[in-house]
Amino acid sequence: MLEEQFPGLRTKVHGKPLVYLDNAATAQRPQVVLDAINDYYQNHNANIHRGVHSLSESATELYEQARVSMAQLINAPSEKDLIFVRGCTEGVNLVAQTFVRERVKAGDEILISHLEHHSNIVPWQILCEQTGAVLKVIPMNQEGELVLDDLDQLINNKTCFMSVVHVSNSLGTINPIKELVKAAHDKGVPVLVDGAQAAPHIKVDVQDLNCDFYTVSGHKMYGPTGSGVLYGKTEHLAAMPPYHGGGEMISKVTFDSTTYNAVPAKFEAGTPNIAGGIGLGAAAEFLLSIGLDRIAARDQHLKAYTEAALNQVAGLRIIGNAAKKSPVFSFVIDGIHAHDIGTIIDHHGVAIRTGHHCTMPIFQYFNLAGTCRASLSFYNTEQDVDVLIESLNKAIAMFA
Amino acid sequence: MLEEQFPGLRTKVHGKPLVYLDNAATAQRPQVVLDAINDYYQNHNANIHRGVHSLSESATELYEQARVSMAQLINAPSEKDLIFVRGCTEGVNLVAQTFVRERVKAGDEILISHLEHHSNIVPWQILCEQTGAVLKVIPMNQEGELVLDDLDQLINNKTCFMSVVHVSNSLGTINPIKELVKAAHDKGVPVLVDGAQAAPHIKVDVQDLNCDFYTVSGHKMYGPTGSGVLYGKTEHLAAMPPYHGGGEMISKVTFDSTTYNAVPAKFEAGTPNIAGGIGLGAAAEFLLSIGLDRIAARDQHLKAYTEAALNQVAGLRIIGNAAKKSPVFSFVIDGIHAHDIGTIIDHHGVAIRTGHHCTMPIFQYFNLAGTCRASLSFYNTEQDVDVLIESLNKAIAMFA
Amino acid sequence: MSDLDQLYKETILAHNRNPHNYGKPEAWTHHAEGVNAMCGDLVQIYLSIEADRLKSVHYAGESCAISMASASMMTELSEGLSVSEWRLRFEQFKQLMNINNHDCTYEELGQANTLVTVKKFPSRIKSATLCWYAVDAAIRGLPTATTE
Amino acid sequence: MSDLDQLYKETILAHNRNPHNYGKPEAWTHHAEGVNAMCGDLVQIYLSIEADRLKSVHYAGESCAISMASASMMTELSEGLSVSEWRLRFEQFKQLMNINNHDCTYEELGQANTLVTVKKFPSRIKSATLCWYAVDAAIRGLPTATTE
Ligand SMILES: Cc1ncc(COP(=O)(O)O)c(C=O)c1O
Ligand SMILES: Cc1ncc(COP(=O)(O)O)c(C=O)c1O
Repeated sequence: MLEEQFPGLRTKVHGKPLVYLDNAATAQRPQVVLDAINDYYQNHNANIHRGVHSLSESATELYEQARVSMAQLINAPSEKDLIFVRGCTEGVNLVAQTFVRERVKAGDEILISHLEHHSNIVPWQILCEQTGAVLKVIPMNQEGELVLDDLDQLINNKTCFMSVVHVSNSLGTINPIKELVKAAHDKGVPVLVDGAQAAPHIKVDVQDLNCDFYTVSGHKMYGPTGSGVLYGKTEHLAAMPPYHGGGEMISKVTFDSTTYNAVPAKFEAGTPNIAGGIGLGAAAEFLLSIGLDRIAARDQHLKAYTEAALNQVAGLRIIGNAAKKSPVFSFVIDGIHAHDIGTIIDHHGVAIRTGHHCTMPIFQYFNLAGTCRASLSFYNTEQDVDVLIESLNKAIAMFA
Repeated sequence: MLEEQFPGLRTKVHGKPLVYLDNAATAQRPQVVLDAINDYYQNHNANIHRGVHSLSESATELYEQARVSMAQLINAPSEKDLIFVRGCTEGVNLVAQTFVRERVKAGDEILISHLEHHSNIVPWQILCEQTGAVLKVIPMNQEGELVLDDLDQLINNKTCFMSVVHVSNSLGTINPIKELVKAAHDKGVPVLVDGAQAAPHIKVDVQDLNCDFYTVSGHKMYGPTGSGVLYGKTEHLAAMPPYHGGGEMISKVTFDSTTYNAVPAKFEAGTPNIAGGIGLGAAAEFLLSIGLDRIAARDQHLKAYTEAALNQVAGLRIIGNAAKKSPVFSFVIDGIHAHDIGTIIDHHGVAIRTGHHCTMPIFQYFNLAGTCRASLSFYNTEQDVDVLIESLNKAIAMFA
Repeated sequence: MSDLDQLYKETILAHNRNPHNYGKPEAWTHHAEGVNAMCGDLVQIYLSIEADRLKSVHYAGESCAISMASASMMTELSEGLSVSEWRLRFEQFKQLMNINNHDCTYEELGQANTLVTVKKFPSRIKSATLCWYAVDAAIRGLPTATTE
Repeated sequence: MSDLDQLYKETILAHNRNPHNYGKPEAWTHHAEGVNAMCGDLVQIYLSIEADRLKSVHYAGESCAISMASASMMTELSEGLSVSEWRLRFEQFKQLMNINNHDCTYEELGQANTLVTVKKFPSRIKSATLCWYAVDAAIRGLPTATTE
């Protein structure tokens, strides 16, 4: 049974077995990931890329092998196109402050979508403030899908860059990334894709999507906290100015001038999260060994089961009904604030998230302060969903 | 015995017991740090600051408790003055790109020292290139000490900012930070201190030093990789623009405008390295429980022993003989390149670092391509030093 | 009674169902917004202050039951107080909600004392205190309050 | 012989002690610098190319024994070769140093075949190949080579 490989799932909450339905916030990690972290600290504990001694060599090998595994997971042409980052947030900020900042002029437009997470909004607002660029937004509809009717005007000759989310963390919507990338490229606009919620659910193929950049958070794809990758096309990464200055990203330093190292080292200044990177590699291997196809099938099964069950709950309304969506359910219940629901069902062991899920503009659109969100992983079971429904009914009874 | 608490020290290298003398590159971690990491992943695995559910609450508490422990370690007035970062490199880059970038003008001077690690050189070179500021350097002498005779001219009315290392990673020199800060403040110049090598060896007191910023790498002070803190004076942190945009660092987001959150959240966009932060807290508690006084005493003992022993080796020359130094020894041996020494003694289980140790300008001064560096921790023993000396003699014999 | 039943006591649920002084009034002299970013609580506070006295206290917005009930109780007990009297109540309420104070209550807080049970749910304390901080901000002439 | 003794074989130590073609020559037609950032190896390569033939190959700089010996051997076997012959040797040397090729050697590489033992020390392979990449850069008119 897959779920037995996740020690975090054995936790008790208020004396009840944990029903963990907050996977879009962060996933549980399989034992193999914890083992990889511990193995590094116990048997290969050294800094990387720096020493001639054996410990440092084997640590470097483990770390670089993780890059290879991650490249395989997202089908990057080479592991050298992958930069280790803390997570998606750092990935987006890095691209904004290097690739885009260098090419953007006052009056240029940066195009995002209404479905973005704050981490794919605020970095662009900061960049706009720094440069005089203007933020534009692809609209969405009541189903929580992007409206592409005016894409032709939205991508115009002022458009400098486009950054869009692959899968919405709040509504589960799966965006037509390949189509969006094509439309942008037709006008010469490069595209970054925020893959935070895609990597744990979908077979990501950056070559097929043909996006210019793709970023992933390790902690959402069963890897360690503080890990992630940014993929970039080779020619972009080679041409971009560096991000952080420091050790490892240089090949020669004098006080007069400094020569930068080759990619990816150029973007990896300082000692990285070595254990995190190695653990991320183990998570990638773990996902590859299960197979993203199997995960997607399981997702669809759980999604159908959960949707049907939620629809049985009196006064419950699901927000976001995209035709293509992953097993993420935002919902509200008449007369009970999300925050109260969260507290009450937590007492029955059920962990969901409540609030705006770092996507305030989505809920401004729906005129809601927030929702309850149940986000599922392949390790969740039908029984988990049953416990959720039971506990929701108890909350409703309490407020009746 | 303290060293028994470090599982990484039980490693074998080429069948020999590991003698780990590469502590300035990264330390080994005590079991309590690994336990803290595993405890989070196994019993409190959730995202922080975000959920109403119990798991998220207890994860948040652990993470925030770690901030309190780190504040205690460096005697910060409040834990709210501490920003979690990946390490010193991120700490320096953050200050350069927010606090300093905002106030620097073309022609202004940034003052660093000749003893800096690349991570306290390159971010300033990048900033100079972005803004037209000029990099100035406090010189050093043959002993590896800073020469402060001309400090009065070096800190002048063009000086915008000063950034200096507390303890040199290559030569071990302990700089007179309090004096440097005072000199800078007398002219109204704010100061950042790179404490990467200080935190594991010295009782750091940011209030006594009176520095404006202080940054620390977790992995060098027995904590996890990918962890660290940046301390800043309250008024600076409150006034600074944010760094990364993303979740958690905002209090309200619309597409038109965004309100930032209070410090430290303002600087902690996105999901942080939660396990790393919690492990860092455990490392701080561990250091506090041993006591920095005891560590300093042990350092001085090991330093004297090692220095005497190295001086017995024929043809060996120690580089850097500051009056105040920590147990770090850079050395060269006549007729044998550092790289060869590193390889040979690794075969006897001894891990040292060879090369420029990310401080090329120091070795340009000494006209050396690099050195061997043995850097000790309190868990090293006299026997470790004896094995080092034996193995060096074997290398010498091989090349005779 | 379970912790949960204590938190959602009948008094609190009743205030949540029928909040007092709820809704934007026709006129006011002071206004502030209270935001609890984490959970999405948002409270609008409208005060009419005359001769240093809180003539009326209204609130609006969408919040959880704890926040609604707390605001409902707060407006009731605040009306008619002088600003300095109100400040004293605020201090007492902060003490009531202080996790280090065990079960202290204050006669002057009346029904609001029932909120002491919120202390067992540390993440919810901010829900209870938000409206108070917002009144404080409004009195000071600040546009917003957060519970940090 | 232990791995270590194999790495620091007498041939290699001898070349390191008495490097051939070492030192900056009076004149040259091509120059490049080879840098191995990690360990600090730095090699200066000076070539005199006439009618597409390597008339002389010199090197200078401070490097580890593996790098010194490899450069010493490389200069010896390169002198007099045409550029295309040299490129063939370079390919062979890369094969010799390829960690996936087990113990293949190439007659044309002569003494340089002794460097095959370096393969047991993966972190040192770059020391052995650095000078070759630097010659390649010099021929191409590039100022520097790294072993990436
Ligand atoms: C003195 C000094 N400063 C800064 C750094 C950079 O620290 P990190 O690599 O953890 O970012 C180091 C580590 O090598 C160091 O020794
Ligand atoms: C869609 C989406 N993008 C970006 C992020 C930010 O990721 P992280 O917090 O790991 O930096 C998240 C996570 O909350 C997300 O769900």
